[in-house]
Amino acid sequence: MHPAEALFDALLLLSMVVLAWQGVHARNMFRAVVSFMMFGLLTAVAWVRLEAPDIALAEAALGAGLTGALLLATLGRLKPERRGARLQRAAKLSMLPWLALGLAGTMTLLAVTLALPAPGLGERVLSAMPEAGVDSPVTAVLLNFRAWDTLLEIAVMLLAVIAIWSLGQDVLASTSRLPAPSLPALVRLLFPLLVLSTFYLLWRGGHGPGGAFPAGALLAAGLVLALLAGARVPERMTGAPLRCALAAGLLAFIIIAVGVMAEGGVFFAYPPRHAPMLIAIVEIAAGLSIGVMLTALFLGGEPTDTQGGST
Amino acid sequence: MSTIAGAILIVLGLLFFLSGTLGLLRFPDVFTRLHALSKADTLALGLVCAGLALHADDGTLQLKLLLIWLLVIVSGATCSSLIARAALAHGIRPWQR
Amino acid sequence: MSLPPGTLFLLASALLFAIGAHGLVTCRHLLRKVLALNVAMTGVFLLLVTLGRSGTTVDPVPHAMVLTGIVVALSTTAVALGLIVRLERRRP
Amino acid sequence: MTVFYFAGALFLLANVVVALARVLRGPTAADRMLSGELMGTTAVAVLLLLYGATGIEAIIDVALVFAILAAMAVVTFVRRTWPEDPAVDNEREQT
Amino acid sequence: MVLPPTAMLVVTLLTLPLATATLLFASGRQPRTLTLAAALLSTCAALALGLNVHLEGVSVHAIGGWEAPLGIHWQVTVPGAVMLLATAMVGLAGAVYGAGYFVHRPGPEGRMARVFMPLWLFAWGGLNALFVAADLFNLYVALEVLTLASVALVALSARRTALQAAMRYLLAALFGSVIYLLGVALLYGQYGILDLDGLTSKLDPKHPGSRAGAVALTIGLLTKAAIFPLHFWLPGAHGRAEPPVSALLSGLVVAAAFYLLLRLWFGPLAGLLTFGVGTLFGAIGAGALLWGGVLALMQRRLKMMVAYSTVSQFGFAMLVFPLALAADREPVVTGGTLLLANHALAKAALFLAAGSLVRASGSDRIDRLVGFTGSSRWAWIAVILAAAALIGVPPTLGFSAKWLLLQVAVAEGAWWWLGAMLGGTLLTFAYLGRLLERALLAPAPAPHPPKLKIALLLPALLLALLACVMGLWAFDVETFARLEPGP
Repeated sequence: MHPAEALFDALLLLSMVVLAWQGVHARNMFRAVVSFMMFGLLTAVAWVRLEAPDIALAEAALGAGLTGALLLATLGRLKPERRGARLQRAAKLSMLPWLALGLAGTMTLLAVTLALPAPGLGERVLSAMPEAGVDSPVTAVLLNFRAWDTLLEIAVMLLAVIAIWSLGQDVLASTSRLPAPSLPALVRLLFPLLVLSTFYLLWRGGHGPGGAFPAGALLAAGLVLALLAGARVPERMTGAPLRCALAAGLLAFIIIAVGVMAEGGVFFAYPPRHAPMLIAIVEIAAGLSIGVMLTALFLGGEPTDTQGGST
Repeated sequence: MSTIAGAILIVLGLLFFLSGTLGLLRFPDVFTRLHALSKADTLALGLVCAGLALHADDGTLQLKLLLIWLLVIVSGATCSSLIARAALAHGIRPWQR
Repeated sequence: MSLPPGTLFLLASALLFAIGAHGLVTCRHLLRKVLALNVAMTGVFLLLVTLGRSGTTVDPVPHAMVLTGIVVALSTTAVALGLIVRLERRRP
Repeated sequence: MTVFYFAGALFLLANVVVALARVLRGPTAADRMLSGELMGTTAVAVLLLLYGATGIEAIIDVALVFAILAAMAVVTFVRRTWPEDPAVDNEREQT
Repeated sequence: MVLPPTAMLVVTLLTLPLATATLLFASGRQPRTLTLAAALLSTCAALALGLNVHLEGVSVHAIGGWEAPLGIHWQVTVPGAVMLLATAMVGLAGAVYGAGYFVHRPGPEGRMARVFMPLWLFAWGGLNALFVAADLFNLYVALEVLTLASVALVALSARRTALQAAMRYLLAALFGSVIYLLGVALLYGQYGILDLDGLTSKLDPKHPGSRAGAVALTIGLLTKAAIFPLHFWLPGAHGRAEPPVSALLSGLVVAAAFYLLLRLWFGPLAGLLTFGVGTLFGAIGAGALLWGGVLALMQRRLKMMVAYSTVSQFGFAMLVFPLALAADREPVVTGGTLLLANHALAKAALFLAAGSLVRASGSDRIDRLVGFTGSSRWAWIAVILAAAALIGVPPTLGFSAKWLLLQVAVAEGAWWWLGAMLGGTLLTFAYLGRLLERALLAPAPAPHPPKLKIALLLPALLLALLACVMGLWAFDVETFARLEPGP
């Protein structure tokens, strides 16, 4: 490895650590959130350095897009005086023992991890790839070898939407009334691009980095941008259609997982002839559903008819 | 030939990034900083894209680079206008000597 | 360089985990606690992927695990943020 | 050539670290947001240079995603975060 | 009678609750008959599965036909089957109770009723997924399903206190998840596999990597199980939630995390269970017994008392570890599993009955509870039966579990742990006795206590009865011998 490369890694990781500290402890809440968002951006670069483009894509789409939007929107919903409570001197002192404990833990952790041999399952995945039904190893692991994990994960996401909706319907934030003439134009340009790239990533997922999660995140980013620009959830879409779109991913997953039992009697065992098609169906359903679910998470409450389909 | 030209473009781009940062740090208020940053950065990224496009020999790739640049131009312009309008609405007055 | 290739990333992941865990315990503001949790999560994810890289072939299983983990972390974060906003509205 | 790209990426990273001072100093929220913008653009450039160094094509896709979403944070900030009442300003909050 | 194959039953148990919950959410309506039918069907599947395990023993299923290190396994062990059964009982009882407890009406008043059932089914599915999982990362995802469902259930009433408790619970649970995941990463870096069986055969207790991984996994699970010093989030979450929710959380969600602790420490990590580790766990358990018991004794509110009782009871369960230091681990694991099952049934019954009593009394102060009159009488009977099971009065399941553990302690000469067990039992007797004494001997004057619906009485009664009757079945030593831990 060339010194410039090592130096790049060192600086990247150092700034990540500094930003992480800022993101947690910055005196001003807004500063903390902005630092955390920057931390997310650099994390995506770190994934690229670790030769994990799949994760980098997901992190870029979620970190640069949705997590930031979610945090900023939350910050806007909190009352301003609660944003930046300054740390008292005593509170700062009481942090010290914890800090010492944390450093000791870090050292132990580091010593342990350096001694790990890290054998991994790479070879096994490679040897099973011909029967996987897709060309991309990560997609094969996600949607075939460990598909049960992914099903539960989609359940977690749907559960998060249900959980937020179950908290009541009273916190839909009002959009700022500042004039923003350029915004609709931007969204009109970006929205089709985002939808296009969603499908591009879904298509790519079969043989390269991409797949349902980054694609869903991009779709959600497009929808959220549209909402921010003042678009409204159409009233006829708010009730059952929206709920069905949210539930579609998990339902499709369950139906296919159980449905393939008709052929071989084994849960989630795609019959080899149909494996590519079934995986593609699961991926598309999951991707679109994830997009809608992420948008719902951003909305932070169930859009209701009584509020005129507010944003 | 194109290798050297590309490298020169990239180096130029990096210098424009530096100038943008200098502006961000040294200029006195939001509006001037915005001014320095958005212009310098957009240009800088354009130069880097152009340099890389010279190095690449793949049409799709060059198209993607162009797309990246266009996207950054559009969003940079929109964001500058949004931030400036918001700052004005918040009663931040432009700096005067 | 004499260090093994992943050392820097391992060091960073350990530090990130420590920062997150420490922040979770010491911070008062709920939003900070949530951010700290996310930082700690990122530390664990970095650890997983760095470990997956040190073998002879690139191991896709940690990549898949991290992708799953990122989505789970985002979902839980969204729920936490929703709760924080609701708590704020119910402030007496 | 690889070294050239890495040196360029290193330079950009150092550049952005210096710009972090604006996040710390503020003074207004808009200033902090601006350096966030800078970070976004720089990250795209860093990714492009990393692509030049390694030749992994997926990196361009990551950069593309960054470029598409570059406006997202600022739009959310302007539309949702900055309170409309000018009396509640970030500057005063800090003290 | 021909039973469906175990694999079919497992698939039913896992997908039926999830699919029903998703459909309920998508339709936006809550047809009571449909939800109760789904609950009943799941319960039947669990019963059949239990019978299958009893007849055929432990079974393993590779999902998607991918064998272990690459794919994920489901593993139906005997303790897992016992917990699946307990989950089904509590799940059905809670579903019936919830149907009677919440107001079913369109509009904002009916919100809780609309939201309760999907969340309840998600939690049920998460629990089932957890009890059959045999893979470290799969366990993590299942734990997250369970956590999010539980948090949403705690926040169900949307009152400020409930929201606070939910937030606290969420943060604690996520902290546990992060540390658990760190342990998974460390073990994966050490051995390159995630399935529990493979780890059991590969784990080298000497290596620092396995030790650090074990520590991380354990701290994560201890937080999620609210074991003594990390119990801070439990009383609020369990005491302030709605009664059926408290029943599920106290009876099963906490027990699920503890079950995992058992599964790991008597599975892959068994080589690490040295004298020091066992003693540390025992000391934690004894501390929890005391601390939880004393605080339960001091509570004035009924549900808070029951919640602190959970802290204390899990201290009891922690004593399993030092007792297992002896050569023979089988009776200890059996005792621990029975203890969890007994606690699940009895505590759920106690919380359900407590909810009915609070509704009848209009207050949850112990000294304002209605006496042994009218329809509240049946709730009191459930309380008495559940209390008997928790204390461990002879024919109950609690007695069988404690008797097994006592025998081991006596055989080993572990007098310290014996003392802790007796002390804990006495404390349990003291706080439950105080409840019964206050309410039955000096009841608050309640001229016209409202009549309670049968849906609010029957589930608690049946659960408590079950906890008592199962003791008769479990006391048969022949049955014990079959309850060996997983392979």
